[in-house]
Amino acid sequence: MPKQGFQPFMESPLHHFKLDAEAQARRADGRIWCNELPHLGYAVLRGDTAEAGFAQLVQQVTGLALPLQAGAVSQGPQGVLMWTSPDEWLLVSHRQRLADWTAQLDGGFAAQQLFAQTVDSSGGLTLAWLGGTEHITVLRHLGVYDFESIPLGHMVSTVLGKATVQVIRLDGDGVFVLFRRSFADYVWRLLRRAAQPYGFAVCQLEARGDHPLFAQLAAPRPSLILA
Amino acid sequence: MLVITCPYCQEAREEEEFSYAGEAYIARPAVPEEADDATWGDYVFHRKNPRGWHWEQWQHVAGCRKVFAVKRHTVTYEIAGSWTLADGKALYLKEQA
Amino acid sequence: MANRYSLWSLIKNGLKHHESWQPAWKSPQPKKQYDVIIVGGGGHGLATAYYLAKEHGIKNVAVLEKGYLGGGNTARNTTIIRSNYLWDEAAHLYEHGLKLWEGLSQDLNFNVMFSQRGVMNVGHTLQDMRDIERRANANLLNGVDAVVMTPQEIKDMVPLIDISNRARYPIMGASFQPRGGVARHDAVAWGFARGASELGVDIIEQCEVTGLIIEGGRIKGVNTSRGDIMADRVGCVAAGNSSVLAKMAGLRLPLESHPLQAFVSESMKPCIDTVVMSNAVHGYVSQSDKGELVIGAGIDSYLGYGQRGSPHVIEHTAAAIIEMFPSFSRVRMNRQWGGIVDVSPDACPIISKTRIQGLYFNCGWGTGGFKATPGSGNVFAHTIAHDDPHPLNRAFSLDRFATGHLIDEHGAAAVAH
Amino acid sequence: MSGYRIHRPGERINRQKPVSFQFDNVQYKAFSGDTLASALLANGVRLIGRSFKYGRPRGIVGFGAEEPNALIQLETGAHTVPDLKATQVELYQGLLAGSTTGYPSLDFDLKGLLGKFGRFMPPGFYYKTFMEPVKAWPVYEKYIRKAAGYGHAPVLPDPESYDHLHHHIDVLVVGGGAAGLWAATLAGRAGLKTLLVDEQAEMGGWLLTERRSRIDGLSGMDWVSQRLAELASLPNVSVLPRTTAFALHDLNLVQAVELLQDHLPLTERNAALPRQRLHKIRAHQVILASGAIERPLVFGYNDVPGVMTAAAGHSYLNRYGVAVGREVLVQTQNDAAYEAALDLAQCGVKVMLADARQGGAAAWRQQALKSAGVELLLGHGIAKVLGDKSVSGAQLVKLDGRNNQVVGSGPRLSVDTVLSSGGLTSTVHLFCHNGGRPVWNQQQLSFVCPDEGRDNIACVGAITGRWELSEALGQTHAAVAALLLGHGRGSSGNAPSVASEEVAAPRAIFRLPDGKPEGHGAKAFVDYQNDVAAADIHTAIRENYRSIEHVKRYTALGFGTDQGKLSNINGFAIAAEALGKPIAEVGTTTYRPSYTPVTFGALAGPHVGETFDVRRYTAMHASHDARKAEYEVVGQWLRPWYFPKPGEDLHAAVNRECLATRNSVGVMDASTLGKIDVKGPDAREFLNRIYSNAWSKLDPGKCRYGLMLDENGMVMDDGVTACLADDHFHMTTTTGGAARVYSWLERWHQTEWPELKVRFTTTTDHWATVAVVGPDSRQVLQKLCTDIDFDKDAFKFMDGRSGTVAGLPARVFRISFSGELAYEINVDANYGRYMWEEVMKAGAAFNITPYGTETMHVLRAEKGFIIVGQDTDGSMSPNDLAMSWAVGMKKPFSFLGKRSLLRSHTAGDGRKQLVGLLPLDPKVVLAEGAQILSNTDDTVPAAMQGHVTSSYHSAFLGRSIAMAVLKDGSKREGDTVFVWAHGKSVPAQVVSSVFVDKEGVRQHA
Repeated sequence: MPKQGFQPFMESPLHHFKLDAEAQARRADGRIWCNELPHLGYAVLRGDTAEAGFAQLVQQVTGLALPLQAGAVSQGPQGVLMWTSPDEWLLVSHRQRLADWTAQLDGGFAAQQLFAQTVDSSGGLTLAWLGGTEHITVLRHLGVYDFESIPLGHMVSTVLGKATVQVIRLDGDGVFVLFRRSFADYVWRLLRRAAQPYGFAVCQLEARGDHPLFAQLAAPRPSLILA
Repeated sequence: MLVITCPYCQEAREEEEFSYAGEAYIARPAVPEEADDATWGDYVFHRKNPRGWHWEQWQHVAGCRKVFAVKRHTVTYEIAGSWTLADGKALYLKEQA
Repeated sequence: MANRYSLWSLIKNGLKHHESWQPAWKSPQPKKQYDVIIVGGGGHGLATAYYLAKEHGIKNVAVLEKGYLGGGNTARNTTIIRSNYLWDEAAHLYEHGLKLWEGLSQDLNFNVMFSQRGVMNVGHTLQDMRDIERRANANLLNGVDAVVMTPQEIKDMVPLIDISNRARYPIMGASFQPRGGVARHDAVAWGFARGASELGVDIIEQCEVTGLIIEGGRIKGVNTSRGDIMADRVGCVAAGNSSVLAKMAGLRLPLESHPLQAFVSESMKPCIDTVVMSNAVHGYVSQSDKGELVIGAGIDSYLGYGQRGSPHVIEHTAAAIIEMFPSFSRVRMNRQWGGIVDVSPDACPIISKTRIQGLYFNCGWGTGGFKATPGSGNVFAHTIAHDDPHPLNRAFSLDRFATGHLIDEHGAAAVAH
Repeated sequence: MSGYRIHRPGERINRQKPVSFQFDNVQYKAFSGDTLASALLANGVRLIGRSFKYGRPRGIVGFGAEEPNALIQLETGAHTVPDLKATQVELYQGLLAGSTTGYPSLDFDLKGLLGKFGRFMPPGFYYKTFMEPVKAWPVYEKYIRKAAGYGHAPVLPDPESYDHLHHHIDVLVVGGGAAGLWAATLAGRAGLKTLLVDEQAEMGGWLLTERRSRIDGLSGMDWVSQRLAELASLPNVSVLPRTTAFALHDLNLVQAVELLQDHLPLTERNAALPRQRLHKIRAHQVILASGAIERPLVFGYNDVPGVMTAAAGHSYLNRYGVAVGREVLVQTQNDAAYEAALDLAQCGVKVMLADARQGGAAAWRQQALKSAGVELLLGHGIAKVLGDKSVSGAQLVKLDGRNNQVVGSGPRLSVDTVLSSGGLTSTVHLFCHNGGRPVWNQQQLSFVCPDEGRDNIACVGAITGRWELSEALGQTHAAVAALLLGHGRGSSGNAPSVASEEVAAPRAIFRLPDGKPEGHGAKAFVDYQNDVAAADIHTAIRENYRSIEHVKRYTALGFGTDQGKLSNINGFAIAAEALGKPIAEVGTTTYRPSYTPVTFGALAGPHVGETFDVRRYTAMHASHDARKAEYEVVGQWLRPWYFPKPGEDLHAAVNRECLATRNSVGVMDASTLGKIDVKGPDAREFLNRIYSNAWSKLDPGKCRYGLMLDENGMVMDDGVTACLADDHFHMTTTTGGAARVYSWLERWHQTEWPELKVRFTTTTDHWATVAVVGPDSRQVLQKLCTDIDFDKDAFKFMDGRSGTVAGLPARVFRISFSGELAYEINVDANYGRYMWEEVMKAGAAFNITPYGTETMHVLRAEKGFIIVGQDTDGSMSPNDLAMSWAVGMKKPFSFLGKRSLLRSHTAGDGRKQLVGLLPLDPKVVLAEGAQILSNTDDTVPAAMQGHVTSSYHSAFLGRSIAMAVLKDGSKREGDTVFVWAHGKSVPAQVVSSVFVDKEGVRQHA
């Protein structure tokens, strides 16, 4: 429990752009709509799929099947689990839930003596949602990857300008762009610049009941912040 | 400009996602202390640098971060294939023999 | 010199409709036997032959070129000449070259248009400035001219440069070598070819070396596309192709051959009167006498003998130039090209005997070869003539990669070019 | 007044939209749809520039990318652009343009006077003179430079923007002429993702000019409209006009630049849109339909304003409604030029046609000309053109039928315009950019692309030497059908039907003879832009510049901004004649990108200004801004350098920050240090191999400083690594080295020791790190944290603890880069700013003082701690740094770089080693980068002993201190050396590099 008097506050990597101040309800115009999903929980999951029990434990704890195909994303109302490398995955969920999951996972790995671990990256990563009819074109302005070809339920790790990003496509509506905290300022400026010809607007993002990522937006309660 | 297939991401990607990691399968002397200065210097500095087919390493820095082997022609830039380091080594050794 | 160039020769020949000009160099059939064979008809090879004949009296020399003279990096560089290197050995070697440049047009009676407009290395960080101070002081104590400039002094000399804090990497200062500059690259090869030919050297174009003839650990000659040619001493000056030649002798070299790209703008009225280089933002620029901005890009990371690199490297360089010169954004690239540079681990050349008696290598100049052309040929000629390195290139032998006595110019801010 | 408007059916200008523009400060009127060139011609302006070498008057020769002469300066101020070709500038209301040559004026040019001595300026004359006196060269050069060059570089920052767009498609078609349109139609119908680009504002290519042919019963332009309508209806096809494919790279990566707004008046440009866009296109299949360009013939004074290509004269007439002259001589060696003559004659222009062929063109063409009243002179060629600043006539000669010789004099014609056609030259540039070679076609007299193209590159239409529309479309249909089959698609429809016509073969003549030996008669120009005349090529070869590359480089043939589009083949042919070789053997020079010039801005795209490079900020940045920090760029990071109070300069601020830290407590943002999570059963073994020191015995809860060497034995990075659990470590690296080290670990693990069970995960961004430093730091921590025991024996120096700080889970390490009692608090970076502020609150009572990198540097220097990259330069071994204590030579595994430390030179004497220096005058702060001499003798070359790597005024010691590397430094304590910078040398004493608290009492407090 927090010591009396402390009132910790969080600042997301894009905090300094004060996006909420300019956020507006999304409209179906030609513009690019974008905003950050702040304060989600992220954990890098490392493990060996050849080790019996690893995949099962992950499924059992998170309810998400361990994706084994390159770029595959498994999703559920409680979050997503993405393949990032043959022995590496990224878990994204609500901060509190993620903290619970990682505690259980690391406990389980230790108990079963698996060569596996989780690494909390909640402070180091953030997600932006990018939508609008031309949102793929915006990515095409900035990156060499064939973004039009990303299948639903997949993510690709590539470069936008000089930053490494992961682009996650869950539906046809838009994409989620994942990037590191210290690159956030650069990536945001890059996206804003590329979107200029179409018009760029910050949209309100609210927690959506069962969406694998929007659902995780529910503001962490103060007691949860401390986890 | 190069298009390289990452054997782990199982997809052809643009060069900008990778970083070149030098000649592949350079054997580090098992007991460096037993190698004389010349042998050690050869290992550290000397390279095949062929005008033709070259076994080299690339790291998918913007992707899975894995290092893998690529057989590439240094004049035409044609790529014969890319393999995990382990798979490539077998082929490489067969070629050398 | 029979066919001496001067204003009078121009007038004389002009009156004769330029019908009585003599060939700048002769193109004889290769002889069976020479005292020395130089493999590689680029600037360095031709300079080596010239100095062998001129300073060591060895005139029975053949220069073998697989293509046309000066068709390699001599034709593909950005013509920058300077000697402000960090380490004593490098500074002395390049300064020797610079001194030769200063009298070269007269020595060769061929105007290589060596223009001592100065070379400026700008610094963008506190560490850049420490490195600049270190190098400038080392230069001065080595007899190499060097000045450290403030941003305002830079602006006064190069009005189009941006010294404001708008820049992503604001300019904090620069080192400047007034005696540095640029030259007409092709002319250097032609001038040395003409000079060497005049002294009796055989210059053989379209003659590719396909093998080295070695008996009992001694070089005997070379196999070529125009037959075998014998000689007890063979000097290889093949830049990007050095490793290929070394392989013919069963040698390995500490070299990697990479593409190095460059490009020029359209021809404009004079707008930069010196050479500006920045290692931090990876771009360097000067303006040719013809009015083109001559811009060097970075080395492509991968091995490549294709004389072409990846376009994103050129794009990055264009961005770097705009970063320093925002107004050049509207200037247009007219032509781009690539060369093959042979890069050594310590960014310093190899001018060395080998374990094969009579076989010598001069390579590993990386991006720094053009500026060294006369100096390189001069000391290499000495090395071949005496079968013993010139004091200035003793430190640049192959054995440094075994002893660890590297001359690591990477330590200097001016590692590149 | 020569040129004038003529109404032409189907002209591409809009007479309803008159526009006015300025050239050289004179107002003119023209129409929307004009190019600057057509507008100038319509206004009778002929003199556009002065030539490069001789200052000869020059006018417009071509009508597109091939134009060598009409290089103009567009607009002024921030929007100015140098060297645009007037033939490619789309006219807009209020356009401002000016000539780029001519001094003092275009009309009266001094270089023009000099040019009268042109006969004394052979190719390479620069190389042959200006050598004496030596000192004079800079003066000569000053004027040579002034005389050269066309437009002026802009001096103001570019107000417009640029971007990039990446394409991954099935088929790219380059060229929107008949062949390209048909190729795109077939690919589009087959459902392939297809992109069609053309450099012009309008698709149609030669059909925009040529009006007689009927395709599938339609007029050329109606057929074009039909094609465009169909392409627009196909969702899988995009069509980009004003888009020039300028480079083709390996694996069909094509760069193309689209001019989005250059055709708009400055006031009408949309600031939200880029001026130009660089398209980077990956196409499985490239179809080159880039057509061909008509080259002129080479004859005496063929550069007088008023001499143009026949295709240009034809295009100005039909596309822009401009007759280029009133009395026109057309000189040709092929049939095509008859078309131009016919159209001009039908517009009432007095036309004469001289044909180098005895037989002339196909009978039906000759008949058509005669009935249009055109006088035909068969077997004639122009010996020289008359006139100075404008054509006034031409002297013809009779030509021999077989070898190119003069057999008699011809008429002297009085004309105001000369159009010449030397046949067509295929536009093979892109095909050759990455190694393709064109082949010589002796029937069509051009280097052409082979019909079979090459891997995934198809060549269709005139680029293959098919000049006749019927043949071009037939070959296009066949080639594309074959290609579609290769993609498993059938092609629908038949080749468009075009009536084929009888054509007489062109004559293989390039340089029209004038009856005199080359060089004796009137200058006959091959390359207008570089003033290369036919005689110059002969001279170059006479001087043994025999390789075509030598000819090019010695004479500058084809080196201009037109890239030799008009001159190359004529040049090769003349060289071939001089060498007595067939043209095919002479070959071509290398074709290099770009096909036409491209702005640097388009190449750079969005990667300029604030997005030129990544700028990385820590989570606490807002707090530093609030405290008015000055920043230092470290790698991509922006780090606080110092925190000046009002009125303080760097030194005042740093002195204050240092004293506060040593005497009470300071605080620093250490978030930028690289952090890597290292975990696995073999983690220790891995650290043993990658670090020079030993890790086997480091207990959980303990930290250790580690040195990383490269295989060459030199220090590449350092940092403190904490043991969290037996198999789990928290590694830190330098700020600048983080990415390199992370990659370094992965590469060694994956390539050399894959059997080791260990994994690395970067946590640099996850942890925000606050360093609390100074004697009072313990009390500050105690105010923030209750669940960690900070007792000096419970939580020792180099211990690490996990606990709750300011209510947050945190990793706290008691490590010190200052020699003081110090703690580093690591928390989830989302709380970084919060933690910083909490520390500031808790420290208020102790006057806690934020400090930046400069104070950090001073504090560590007082302790003799190195900074990799400042005190090392890639040539320093651990022993050189007097850090052999950090080298575990006894470790079982031969760690990276160990063997190199044993090499004769690396292990030998005379190496430079780290020492401390105390200037004898304590007020003097040595210059960083100053060199060290053993005595005051600085005669060059001086024997340098080393250099100063770090130097500061130490407020704590009240004197200056420095660190340096010095030859055999370890043995020279007590020596006096002389520190030399810019001619001044300062005596200093060699001392240990630890200046403060040698016993380390403070950090153990």
